[in-house]
Amino acid sequence: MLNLNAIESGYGETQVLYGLSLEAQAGRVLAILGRNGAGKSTTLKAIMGLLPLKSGEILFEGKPMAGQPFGIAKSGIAYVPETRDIFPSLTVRENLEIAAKRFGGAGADWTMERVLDLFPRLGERMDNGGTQLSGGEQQMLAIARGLLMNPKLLILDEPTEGLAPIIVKLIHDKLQDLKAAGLSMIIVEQNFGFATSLADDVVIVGKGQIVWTGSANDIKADEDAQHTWLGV
Amino acid sequence: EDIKVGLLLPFSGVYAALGNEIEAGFNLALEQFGGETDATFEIVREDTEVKPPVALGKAKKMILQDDVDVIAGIVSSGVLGAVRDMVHGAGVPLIVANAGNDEATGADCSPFITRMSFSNSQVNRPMGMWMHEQGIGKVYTLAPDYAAGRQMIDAFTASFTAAGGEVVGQEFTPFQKTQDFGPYLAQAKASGADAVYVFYAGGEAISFVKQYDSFGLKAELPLYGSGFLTSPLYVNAEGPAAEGVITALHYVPTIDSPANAAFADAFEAANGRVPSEFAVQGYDAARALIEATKTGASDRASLANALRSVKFEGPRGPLSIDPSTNNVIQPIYVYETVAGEDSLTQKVLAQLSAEADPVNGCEMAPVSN
Amino acid sequence: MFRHNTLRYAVLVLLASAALFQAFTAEYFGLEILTEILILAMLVLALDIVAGFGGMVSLCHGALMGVGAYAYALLSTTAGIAPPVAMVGAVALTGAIAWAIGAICSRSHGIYFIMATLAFGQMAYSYVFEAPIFGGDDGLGGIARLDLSFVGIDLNDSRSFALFCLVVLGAIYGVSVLILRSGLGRSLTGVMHNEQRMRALGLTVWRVKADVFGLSGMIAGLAGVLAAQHIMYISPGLLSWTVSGEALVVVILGGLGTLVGPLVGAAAFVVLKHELSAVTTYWHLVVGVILIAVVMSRANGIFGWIEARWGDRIERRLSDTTRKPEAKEVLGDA
Amino acid sequence: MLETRNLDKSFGAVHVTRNVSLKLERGERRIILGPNGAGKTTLFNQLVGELTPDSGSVHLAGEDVTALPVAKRARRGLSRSYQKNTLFDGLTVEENLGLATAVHTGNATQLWSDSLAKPEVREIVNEVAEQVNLMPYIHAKVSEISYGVRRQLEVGVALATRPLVLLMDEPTSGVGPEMSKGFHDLLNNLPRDLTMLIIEHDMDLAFDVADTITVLNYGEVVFDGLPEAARGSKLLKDIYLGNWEDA
Amino acid sequence: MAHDLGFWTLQALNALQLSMLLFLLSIGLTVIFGLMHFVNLAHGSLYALGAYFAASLTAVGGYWMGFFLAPVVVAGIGILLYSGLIKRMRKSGPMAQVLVTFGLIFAMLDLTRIFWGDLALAIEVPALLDGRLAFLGVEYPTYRLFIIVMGLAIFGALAFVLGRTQIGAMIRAGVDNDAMAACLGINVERLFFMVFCFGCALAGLAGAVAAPLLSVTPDMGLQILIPTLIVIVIGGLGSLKGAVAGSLIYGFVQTFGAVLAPQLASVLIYALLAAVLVIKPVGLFPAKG
Ligand SMILES: Nc1ncnc2c1ncn2[C@@H]1O[C@H](COP(=O)(O)OP(=O)(O)OP(=O)(O)O)[C@@H](O)[C@H]1O
Ligand SMILES: Nc1ncnc2c1ncn2[C@@H]1O[C@H](COP(=O)(O)OP(=O)(O)OP(=O)(O)O)[C@@H](O)[C@H]1O
Ligand SMILES: [Mg+2]
Ligand SMILES: [Mg+2]
Repeated sequence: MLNLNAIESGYGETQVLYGLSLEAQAGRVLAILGRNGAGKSTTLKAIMGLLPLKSGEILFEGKPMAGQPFGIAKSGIAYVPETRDIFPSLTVRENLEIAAKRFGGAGADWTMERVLDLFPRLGERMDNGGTQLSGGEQQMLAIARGLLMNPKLLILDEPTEGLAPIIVKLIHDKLQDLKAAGLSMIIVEQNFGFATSLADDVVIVGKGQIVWTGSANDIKADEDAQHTWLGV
Repeated sequence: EDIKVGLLLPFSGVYAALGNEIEAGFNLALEQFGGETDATFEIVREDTEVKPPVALGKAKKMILQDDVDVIAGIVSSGVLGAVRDMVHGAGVPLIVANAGNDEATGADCSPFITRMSFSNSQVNRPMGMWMHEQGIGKVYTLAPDYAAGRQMIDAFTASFTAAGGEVVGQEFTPFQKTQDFGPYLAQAKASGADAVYVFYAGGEAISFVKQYDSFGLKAELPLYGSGFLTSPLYVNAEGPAAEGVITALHYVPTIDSPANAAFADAFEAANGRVPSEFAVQGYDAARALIEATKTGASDRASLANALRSVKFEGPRGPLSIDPSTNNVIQPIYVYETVAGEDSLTQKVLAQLSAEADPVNGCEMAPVSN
Repeated sequence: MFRHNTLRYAVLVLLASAALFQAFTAEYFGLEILTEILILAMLVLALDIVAGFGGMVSLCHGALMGVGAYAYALLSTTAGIAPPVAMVGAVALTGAIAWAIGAICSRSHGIYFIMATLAFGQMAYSYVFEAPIFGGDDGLGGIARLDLSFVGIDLNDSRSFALFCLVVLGAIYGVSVLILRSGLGRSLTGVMHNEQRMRALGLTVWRVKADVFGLSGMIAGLAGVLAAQHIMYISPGLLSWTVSGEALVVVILGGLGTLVGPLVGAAAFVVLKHELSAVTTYWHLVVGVILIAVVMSRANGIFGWIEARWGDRIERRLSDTTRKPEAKEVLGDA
Repeated sequence: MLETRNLDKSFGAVHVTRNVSLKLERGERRIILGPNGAGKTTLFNQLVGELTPDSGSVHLAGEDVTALPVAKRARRGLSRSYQKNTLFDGLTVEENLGLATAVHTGNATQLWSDSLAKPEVREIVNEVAEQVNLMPYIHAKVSEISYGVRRQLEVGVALATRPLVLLMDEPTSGVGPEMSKGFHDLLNNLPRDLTMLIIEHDMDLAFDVADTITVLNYGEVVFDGLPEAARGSKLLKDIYLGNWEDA
Repeated sequence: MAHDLGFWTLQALNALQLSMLLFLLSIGLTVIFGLMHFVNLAHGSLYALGAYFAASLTAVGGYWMGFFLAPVVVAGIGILLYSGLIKRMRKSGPMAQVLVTFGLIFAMLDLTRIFWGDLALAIEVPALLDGRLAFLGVEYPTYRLFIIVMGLAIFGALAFVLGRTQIGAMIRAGVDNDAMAACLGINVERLFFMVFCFGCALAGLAGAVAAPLLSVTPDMGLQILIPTLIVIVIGGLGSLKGAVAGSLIYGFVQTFGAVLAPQLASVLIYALLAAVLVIKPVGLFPAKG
């Protein structure tokens, strides 16, 4: 579904990714793991067109990706960034409404009602300003916004950060449902248990390159790799 | 004899149009009368930007570095105030071609400063008497809130009340910050006056006259003023709104005299527009300089001295310099703006006789012979 | 936080030499221009301190300069106080007013701060324009220069006055650098980057802002005093917002927050203006196009552009040992 | 050391803290748990003075500080870290820590001398940088370090003020397992008399370091007691933990 | 003051008229400024251009040609500015924007002088709107009433578009965080381009509307800049409500200040501005966030 071929990218002068390649397969969940600062978020930003590629290419459904972020989003990719990026000048409702799109994702047909069912907390705050929400509420909003786009590929950067355990479990279950329905996903997580119980495939990023590839079960078994690359 | 003339005028900023007009008049006079004298003239031109400090810097440059023999020009009174001490101290003759502040030929007068334009009270004082003679008893006045505005109105008020009239209301509007005169017009209307007397110039004059008309005040409350209000430079922009406005000034392009006809025709031929009072001021400034050189004066001291006693018949009529103030003595014309064949024109209603300003504290050595 | 580097020193030396050369060789008008540059340089230094290092972009520095000028003029002429004392008085008064403005505006940021300072500047302008003791539109003349004849210097001579201004500017520059490098200067930068956090760390933010604004105001006031002495005549136009606006343009043109840049900017702006206005009355157009061109070069002003091009290269060649470790070496070592 | 009495705060119709009374002894380490939006951060904001409570009072070291502004409370030894990074983005890690240190060592308003050059400042900066593992990044600008590293710096800046009472808002969120472990060590190495109030969603950490636990729900204190009691609490499981162990 | 009711009605209408003129101008600026975070100090110059084009077009094809075409021409200039300059400047800091738009002010000032000369121009009020209407017991110039009505109409239309349609939310989202907005599939660049052109057109319209009332001079753009900035700062950046409130406050303070406290007239509005910012450092009705 999504292929990164030897991409190099970074911030201005600072290069962060050094020939990173990976593949996310349709209908499967790929977890990207790695230490703080390894380049996980940078990889996601490169996918979304938020950072320029110095070299390499990114293919989505076999075709080269559109250059601009809005074009990339329109081809059916939803992105939930680690910094959440809720729009402060918009109310919770508006934050959700401008995201509501149908990009033909498999499985779910997310509507406003459905996401509010999932996160009732948001329903109670519909007319609050986006950044008046608590940290965790903002995280829910960011995820809800991603779901409402009904994408073909859902990219989540640390979706459980700052969430209460009960919500983490909830999200875990929902993502599991989505996976069952055939939605493709990429997840970056620090929560090892969460990531590996959801993912089919796992890659580990270290210093801007893929240093380990395998299945979720492989990494659960490979304590050595866990220790070397993740410091678990 | 080569005489170096510094032309100190605004060529940018709000008064750029006046600077251009004065320069055009100045050049025209050099062309027409330059042959009458043996002197030749070399012009150094500087832009004051209508900023007193800038103008002072330029004046200093002319005096200290370019070594000019005489300076002519100066549109704003602020600029004149700024350069006054400099030219006085350096002993460089200055022919003022516009700035009308009373002090320049009053308390701050100088044997080196000769004014060929007008003084603020000179153009407004006669109107006080004349309007009272026309049977107007109560007047409301308006002018921008700065030195010139206050002097013009004060001179009018003094002579109008001396003649027996009453000023029933007076307002000074923030200078160059007022674009909408609506609030003041409503005030004037409610004041119970028989007429309104104002001083406005340039863009403010255009806005004022048009807004005055749009409120329908002209019929019930005739508009009078200092003649700058309906200067030929702006009157076409004012359009029909200016019709019927009666004002007084030291020059009107329709003055019926051979000297004026010659000037107006030549000016129109050269510039494609009717000359304004500013043009004639530039014209007469150059004339005065030429007249002075005809006496043989050629350096700073002798030019200053000679300028103080020039006398000639110009487009505005007979002109002379009052030796006790160095201000020009000239007739004042009351005129009405009326519709002409294809544009607005000026109908002279009265020619008020030439009068010297009071000395106003001016003390200076008499002209030496 | 302010740092000198080789390039900055080099430019400083270059500027100082050029100024000295001009001071000793120029004719009358050349000296006038030099003095104009030096005084403008003082004003823009004052502005760069608050705007470039504290994020307080002020549109009242022109007015502050005017306050200094008028205070000096009134103290030395109307009140008849000796020039040196009048100078100190004028600078102190301007500083106090600036401190108060800084304190009052300390809660505003960005464009709101700009407009709040504009409001105070315009109030001062209107007051000076309309109050009778200030001479209104016609201004005040007859202002005396400082008398240094007891050390054998006649400031009424253009050359001496230009050199005097150069010395004062040098002193102001030195003091500015000291202030910016001090604890107060660092706190100011902290406030610019994150005011909320500075407060949470225990800093009384408004005091820091007011103090720095007051110091900057004193510099602006001194510039005003010297401007009054230079032209020996003052008018309300000195306080108009366009003077502040122009100063701001000069600071940005030179390079905001570089201290050296605004000096370059002042020289460039004044020279450009005079050269162009001698050629055409449409010099605004040319200046405008140049401003646009500078910005389009995507640099932090003229000096920022120089620094981006050559700063690093010079630095590296001169001091290979002190090179910072590059970010990618750091990456992932944790 | 730190006490609140009947703190109450609403935003319009939303009642975010209801009658919250807490009391921390000197040296106590208390963890605050609660669902998202329970009012934990809002409580912090009231403690440090960034928000004024509608009613109730805050006491620091026995003194009512409710009316004091943020900076004054900070100078009395109250320090906090933010849930959302609040750093000096254009400055380096060293400068970030330096600013924090300068204020409480009295160097922040000196007119002639550089605060960062002062030995007492340098010493604390280096010490804190070691404590939160930031030595490798010491000269990097904040805008150049990754999110997780910034989270560490966030804690570092709060620590560098050498507080009496330290409030930390989700200090380990976004930080990897390795660094989380480092955080345990850090807490264990901090002086025992430092009073701490920590908001956390990481249960391992919470139960590991807490002397006491407070649970907030809809702005109300619904549990206040020892970790063991919290572990067994049905209420906590219902509103907060869910069946967390199997996630 | 012993003035009758008619006098106060007249003054209130004057105040309203001034407010609406300022509103036309400030709404464009606040949209560009508050929504795009773009510091367009050249907005006043666009207003001046609007007036000049209206004057020229009126000479060719009568008032209504100027009225309708001048905003279009100014929007065209906006397109040029946007693609030539603004687009590249959008992400540079506010300081660079101040500088570049200051450069534009300088350049446009002289360009108008070169093309139209230093002399002031003026245009006549169209026959349709000439004269006065009896209204609430007073006679008021029809053209001024026209300005009031038009201001209110544009306010209504904008309130609808920005508040009730998705476009408003999309613009605000783009401003808050253009990268994230783009990640939601919003073409931020195109949106901003349209907003900018629309703001320019409104400035042109304001110029065209003001031209018959005032005189058209090269420095009219610079003169109006400060009042416009005061309006949007008092009201709070980026909000429609703020622009309206700011305009009304400015209009009424200016008008009644001139009547009731003429000595203070020029200081009053600045004192008010300072007071507002001391009490509410981000204006009265800032956009959220
Ligand atoms: N804006 C930036 N400018 C320069 N360098 C950056 C920038 N953002 C990140 N980096 C660098 O890029 C590297 C990778 O950062 P990235 O955010 O991708 O890490 P990550 O794997 O997502 O870590 P984390 O788990 O902490 O979020 C980091 O070492 C960081 O120093
Ligand atoms: N300024 C505000 N205006 C309106 N509501 C607000 C404001 N600030 C916070 N709230 C609301 O108050 C509630 C409590 O927020 P708070 O940030 O304290 O939660 P929290 O317990 O820290 O949650 P989390 O664990 O998700 O960070 C939230 O529901 C939030 O929406
Ligand atoms: Mg990351
Ligand atoms: Mg929180």
